[in-house]
Amino acid sequence: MSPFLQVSGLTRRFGGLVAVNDLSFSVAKGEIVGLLGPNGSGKTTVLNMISGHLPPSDGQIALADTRLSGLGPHKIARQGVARTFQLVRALPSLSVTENVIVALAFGRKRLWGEAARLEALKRLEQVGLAHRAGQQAGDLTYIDQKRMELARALAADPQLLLLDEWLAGLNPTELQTGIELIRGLKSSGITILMVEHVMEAIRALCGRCVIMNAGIKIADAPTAEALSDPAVVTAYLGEQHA
Amino acid sequence: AVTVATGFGRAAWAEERKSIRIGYAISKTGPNAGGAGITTLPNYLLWAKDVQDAGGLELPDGSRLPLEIVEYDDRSSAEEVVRAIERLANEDKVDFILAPWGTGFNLAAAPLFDRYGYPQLAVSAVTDKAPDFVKRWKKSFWMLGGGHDYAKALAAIMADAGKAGTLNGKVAMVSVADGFGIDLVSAARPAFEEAGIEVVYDKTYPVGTSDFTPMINEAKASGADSFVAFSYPPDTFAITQQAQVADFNPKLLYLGVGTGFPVYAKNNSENATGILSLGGIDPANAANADYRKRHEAVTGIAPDYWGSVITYASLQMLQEAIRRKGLDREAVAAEIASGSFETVLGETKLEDNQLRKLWWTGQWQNGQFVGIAPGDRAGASQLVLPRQSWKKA
Amino acid sequence: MLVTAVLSGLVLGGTYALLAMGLTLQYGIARIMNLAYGELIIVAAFLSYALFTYAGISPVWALLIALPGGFVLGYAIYGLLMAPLVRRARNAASLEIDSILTTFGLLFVIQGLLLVTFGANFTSYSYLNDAVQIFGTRLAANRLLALVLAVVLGAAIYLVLTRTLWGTALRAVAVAPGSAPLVGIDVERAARMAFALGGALAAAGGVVISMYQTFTATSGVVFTMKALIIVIMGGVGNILGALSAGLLLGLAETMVATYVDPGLTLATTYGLFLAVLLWRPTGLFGRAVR
Amino acid sequence: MIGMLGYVALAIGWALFSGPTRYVSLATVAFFGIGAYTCAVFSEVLAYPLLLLVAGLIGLGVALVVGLATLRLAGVYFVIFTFGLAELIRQLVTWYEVNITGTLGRYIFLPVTPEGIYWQLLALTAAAFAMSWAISRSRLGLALKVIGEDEVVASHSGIDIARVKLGLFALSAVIMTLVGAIQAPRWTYVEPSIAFNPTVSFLTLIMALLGGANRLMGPILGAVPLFLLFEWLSANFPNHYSIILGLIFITIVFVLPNGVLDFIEKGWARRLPVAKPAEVHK
Amino acid sequence: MLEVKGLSLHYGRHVALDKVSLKVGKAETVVILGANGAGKSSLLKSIAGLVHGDPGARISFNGVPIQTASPHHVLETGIALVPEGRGIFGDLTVAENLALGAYARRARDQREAGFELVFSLFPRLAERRRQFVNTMSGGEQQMVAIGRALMSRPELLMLDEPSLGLAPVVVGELFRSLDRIRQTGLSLLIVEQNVGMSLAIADRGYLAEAGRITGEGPAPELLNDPAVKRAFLGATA
Ligand SMILES: Nc1ncnc2c1ncn2[C@@H]1O[C@H](COP(=O)(O)OP(=O)(O)OP(=O)(O)O)[C@@H](O)[C@H]1O
Ligand SMILES: Nc1ncnc2c1ncn2[C@@H]1O[C@H](COP(=O)(O)OP(=O)(O)OP(=O)(O)O)[C@@H](O)[C@H]1O
Ligand SMILES: [Mg+2]
Ligand SMILES: [Mg+2]
Repeated sequence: MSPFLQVSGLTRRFGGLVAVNDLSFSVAKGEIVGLLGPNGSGKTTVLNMISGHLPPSDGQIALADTRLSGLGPHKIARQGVARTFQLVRALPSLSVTENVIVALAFGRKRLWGEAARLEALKRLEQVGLAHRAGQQAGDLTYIDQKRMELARALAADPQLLLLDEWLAGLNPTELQTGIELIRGLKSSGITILMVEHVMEAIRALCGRCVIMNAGIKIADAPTAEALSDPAVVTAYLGEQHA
Repeated sequence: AVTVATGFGRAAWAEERKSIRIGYAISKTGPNAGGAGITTLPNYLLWAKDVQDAGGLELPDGSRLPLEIVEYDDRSSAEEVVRAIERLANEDKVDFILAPWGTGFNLAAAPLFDRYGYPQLAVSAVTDKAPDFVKRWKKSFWMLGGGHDYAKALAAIMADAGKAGTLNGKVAMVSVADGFGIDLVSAARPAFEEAGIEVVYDKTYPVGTSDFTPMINEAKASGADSFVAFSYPPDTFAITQQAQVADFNPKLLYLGVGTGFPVYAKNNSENATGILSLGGIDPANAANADYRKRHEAVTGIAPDYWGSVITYASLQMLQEAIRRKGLDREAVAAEIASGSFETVLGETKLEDNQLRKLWWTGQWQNGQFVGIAPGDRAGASQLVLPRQSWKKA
Repeated sequence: MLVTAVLSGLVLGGTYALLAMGLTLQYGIARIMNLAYGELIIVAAFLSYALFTYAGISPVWALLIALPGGFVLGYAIYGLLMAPLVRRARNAASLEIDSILTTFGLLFVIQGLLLVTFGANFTSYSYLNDAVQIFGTRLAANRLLALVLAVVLGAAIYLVLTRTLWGTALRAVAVAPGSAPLVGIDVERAARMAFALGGALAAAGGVVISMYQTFTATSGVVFTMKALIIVIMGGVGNILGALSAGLLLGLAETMVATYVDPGLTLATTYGLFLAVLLWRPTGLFGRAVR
Repeated sequence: MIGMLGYVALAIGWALFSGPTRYVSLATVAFFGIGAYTCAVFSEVLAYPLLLLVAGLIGLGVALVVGLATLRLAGVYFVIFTFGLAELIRQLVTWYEVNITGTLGRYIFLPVTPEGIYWQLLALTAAAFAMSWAISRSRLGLALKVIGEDEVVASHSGIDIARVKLGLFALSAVIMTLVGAIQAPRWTYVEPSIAFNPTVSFLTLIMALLGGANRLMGPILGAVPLFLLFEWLSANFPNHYSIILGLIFITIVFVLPNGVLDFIEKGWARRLPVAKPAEVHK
Repeated sequence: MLEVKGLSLHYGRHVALDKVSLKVGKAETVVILGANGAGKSSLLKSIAGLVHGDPGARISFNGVPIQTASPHHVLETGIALVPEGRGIFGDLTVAENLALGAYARRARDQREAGFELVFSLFPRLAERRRQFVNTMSGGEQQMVAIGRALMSRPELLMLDEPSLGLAPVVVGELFRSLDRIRQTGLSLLIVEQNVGMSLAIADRGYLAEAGRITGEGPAPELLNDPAVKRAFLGATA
């Protein structure tokens, strides 16, 4: 498989702190890869650099044959990269539908008007939020906002989807629904890089995991193998999960 | 009340009238309020009271009509001045409009006075372009001279003192970066050069400057024994104080607007003595002295020594012209332009719509700010140089 | 010359800092953008002027009246006008707009009252206008007093904010007002205290500057804007930031006036301010509240 | 009337950028003043229509430079920055006039009648209003709203924040500049303290805020009544103008039960065309 | 010790809590389970006094009515809350955050003892006393939040989804700490999605659904209840 997303030598410093240190990994097209690691190991920072929210201090990111590093977030978005945020970023005073239309209007499809509205409703339905379409986004519960954020990301018609702890805070039943939803995306051909602490979801969804600790990659292997790596167990999983 | 007689035509209306409406827009708030509140507004109030006490404005037929005052606050904004004057003319339909405060505002108002046919007695406006303006706006009158007049008078004083050996012929000069300061300093430069005075320090500072220490220190080190500041009131006060702290004792000290304010004498008491500025009075003029007393009694504050008395005199001229010509604004304007009037300044007559008989330079002497230049004018006091050093309070 | 310029710059900066410190407390901790701040300064200036000219009370004594007076006034303004707005505000943005409009109104009210009471005239008197010799430079005692007061009050407030539990609580309210109740801080009381403290500082500033600066009933806005610039430049809510930004501005103005052109002092102020913001978009001392 | 129209145009121009993006700008008078000054500087050498064009271009140029510089600032830092900017421009103009040209005030003797000014302003206001209407219905309008809510989301949705912000800032600046240029002949005499009077910025801001900067009609609904209120107060209570005005402000804030912002946003939400709940079918 | 009776809460027209009643006994650990939006956070916030429910409810702690008390009064009676999202002071240091935990009058003179307790539970915080909290990782921040709550010397500690977003190793550590805390004699009221781990340290549990309490029982029983299993433990657990 030729790599679809290629990250090489990626580094990010905050003052003296090296949050991500010389990180390299790749994701093939259509793959779901988990990005794991203890709190503060730099996972969100990696997503931030891929999506263009933060410029890398060093290293390269490429999607298919396009170099992403150095581009602004709006350019990267137009290359087909969409994401959700660890702390949901809704547009609270816009309606739920409008939240989704934003991605349609400025994403790769450039839909506007009635066409955009219909497409937005479709996306909302996909995440199970159609019944809230007319509400103000700020009135939704946290979890519904997360759903809406996913609908927004999907509306951008992404090739690569970055999920930052999208499944966190769901109770076990909801978690199952969430897992099914993501699995459905995979079958539609979207490549996914997901950060998650919920092992159950990782095991269910990810074929492969990249595991970081203190900004450095400590494992990159098929999920079962990576999660039984002793280094990963001590740094991340703890004994009872091993 | 004014519209009672609609349908009777103008003549009928004029017969019915119960009062004479006088309107003005003045800066009661905003940055200009300080200046307007000293030079202009109290005089408008004083004059209105004087007229009312006398039973109203006298008309040619000997009858008297009380004043009805329409007052607007221009909030120190040119746009407001313009608007207020339009309203005075169009809506309030006043008989006469008194001038606003400040050079810029008088200019902003001039085209409107002209268009609506009102005479404009601009007092607190110093401009060298007055001769041009009177051509453009025939009913405009400019009563406070131009920067050149003041600068030339000062240059002459300094040149004389230089010849007499009292001064060393060098001057340090600062000016405020506003209409007034720039007008004066750009008139002063050629005037000084012509008079053979060397300008060794010449800087302009922005309006609102509160710390003059750097400028005073530079001036002190410059070797000049004359210091001239074309300043605004807050600056004038600050320079006076800071010069004392810096122990800066130029032989000739000339300061700008505010030197003639009553509060200046109060704050600086003896230390004011010898300081020069624009304006002044003839201490022997009884009419003026009487005016000053009444001003203080009625308005609660003393008048300044420069524009105040002229403002009042301009109102007296208007009053007298109305007495002679009635409410016809054309005729009143013509009368002001050509007539001769007895005012608190004494006999007053305009030349080419301008008041030229002014005190260009004055000096604090014995607790009064007296006119010293032009020295050949009747009532001029004798210049005293060098001024005394600062005394500790 | 250099020593003179530096010293006079610091002294000028002291005035600026003194004027700005109260605002940084009010805006940084109580989260009220107080556009009537300059009016509090002017009220104190008039108070001091009136006491001095009519009752012969020295401004130094007036300071002892003005400090608690400003505190009480701030306390009352917060309690009457601000607290209801804070209580009903749904988010920071709506509080900001409400408080801007209200204090804008307050500005007009105070200004109007001053105009009616004192008229629009330039007011000035002079007190302590004596030279003090330091390193061969003559400095005005009244201005020096402003510097000393700024440094002393600034340091005192800094120490209170950083070294006492109460001060830490005030900072906690500044950084996360929503979380403060969790540890038992009465946010409204803390904010009222900070606002009142800001009022006291404004009053102190007003008394001191009245000794050497001419003021009018309407000149408060000038002080508000200058103070705002210093507060923003130093970093909102940061006392040491306000102190350093004030001193920096004073120094810069004096240096430019001495060595370049006095005509550019204000341009320098604004230029420096803009440059600092472009370099550090949250002010010299960033966001951290110290 | 001219004054009122001027403020309506300024408020519309202001709200065009500051309304949706919530970047509260106090630079209004900087552009207004630039317009007025350009008019004064070139009034003798340029034909009148050309004069307006030049003014607009200068305003545009300054806006682009300023816009680029301020992209990083947010919140109150932006507010005070723009205020500082207006003052800086005023100081620089003053310094230039004093030291380079040696005069401060400038005279404008243009044969423009108040009626002429009135019609021009009316045309400008109408144009500005039409523009803000068109923008509010377009993709650009949505982009601005998103930027106002959350710039991170905006950029991650493919919105080129810098370009949108800059473009709108420039557009709103050009409108303000033209207002200044059109109005200047009314004063005859222009000096920095007249042209760059910060009150203009404050009044524009207050008018737009009270009317609702987010609504199409907001600036008009704010500017007209407030302007009339100012007029009425200064005509009837010249001595207590400030006090009454202040009390009115305070009252307005207190009478609106959920605050001014809520009042504005509610009105705005009501106008929202997209996706009313009833339209949604499962 | 804590007794809630008939507590209802509205946000506008939305009913977040509908006549909720529950009890927490002395030294008891109680878990509330429920779907998202069930009103769990709202319940904890009402108890803490951060929001006030509709009139008619009764909340009492050790017999003191607190349904209308302000947050700092509630804290003084001995209830501390670690909220969703932690609610710590990001721009302050660890030490300052903890010191503020003892701001309550009941805890002021026991500050030193509080520090000792917290540092013995979370030795890592002792090493990081001077670090700004917003530069710490999620797990460390959670420790600060819990530590700060403990500093107020509460008798009842309420935690809202403390394990959210924490790495598995930290979650394990967290529950071990909670277990230790509970052994010091504190009562705990925990809202958790991590049903297995929370029930493992709990004495009792409540089930919440759409603003109501729909079930209650001893923890081991709930852990084995098939309905609970289906609803809250998920098929694969
Ligand atoms: N903008 C920033 N400024 C300074 N430090 C930062 C910034 N963003 C992240 N960091 C630091 O970088 C490190 C990595 O943070 P990151 O958010 O990537 O962690 P993470 O792996 O996503 O952790 P978690 O699982 O808790 O979300 C942390 O120590 C964090 O404090
Ligand atoms: N401030 C608020 N304004 C309006 N509605 C609110 C507010 N806070 C909560 N709600 C609503 O009240 C309901 C209960 O919310 P709450 O946060 O208590 O639920 P929860 O059980 O804690 O859910 P979660 O597991 O998502 O944290 C939700 O429907 C939520 O949308
Ligand atoms: Mg993260
Ligand atoms: Mg919750």
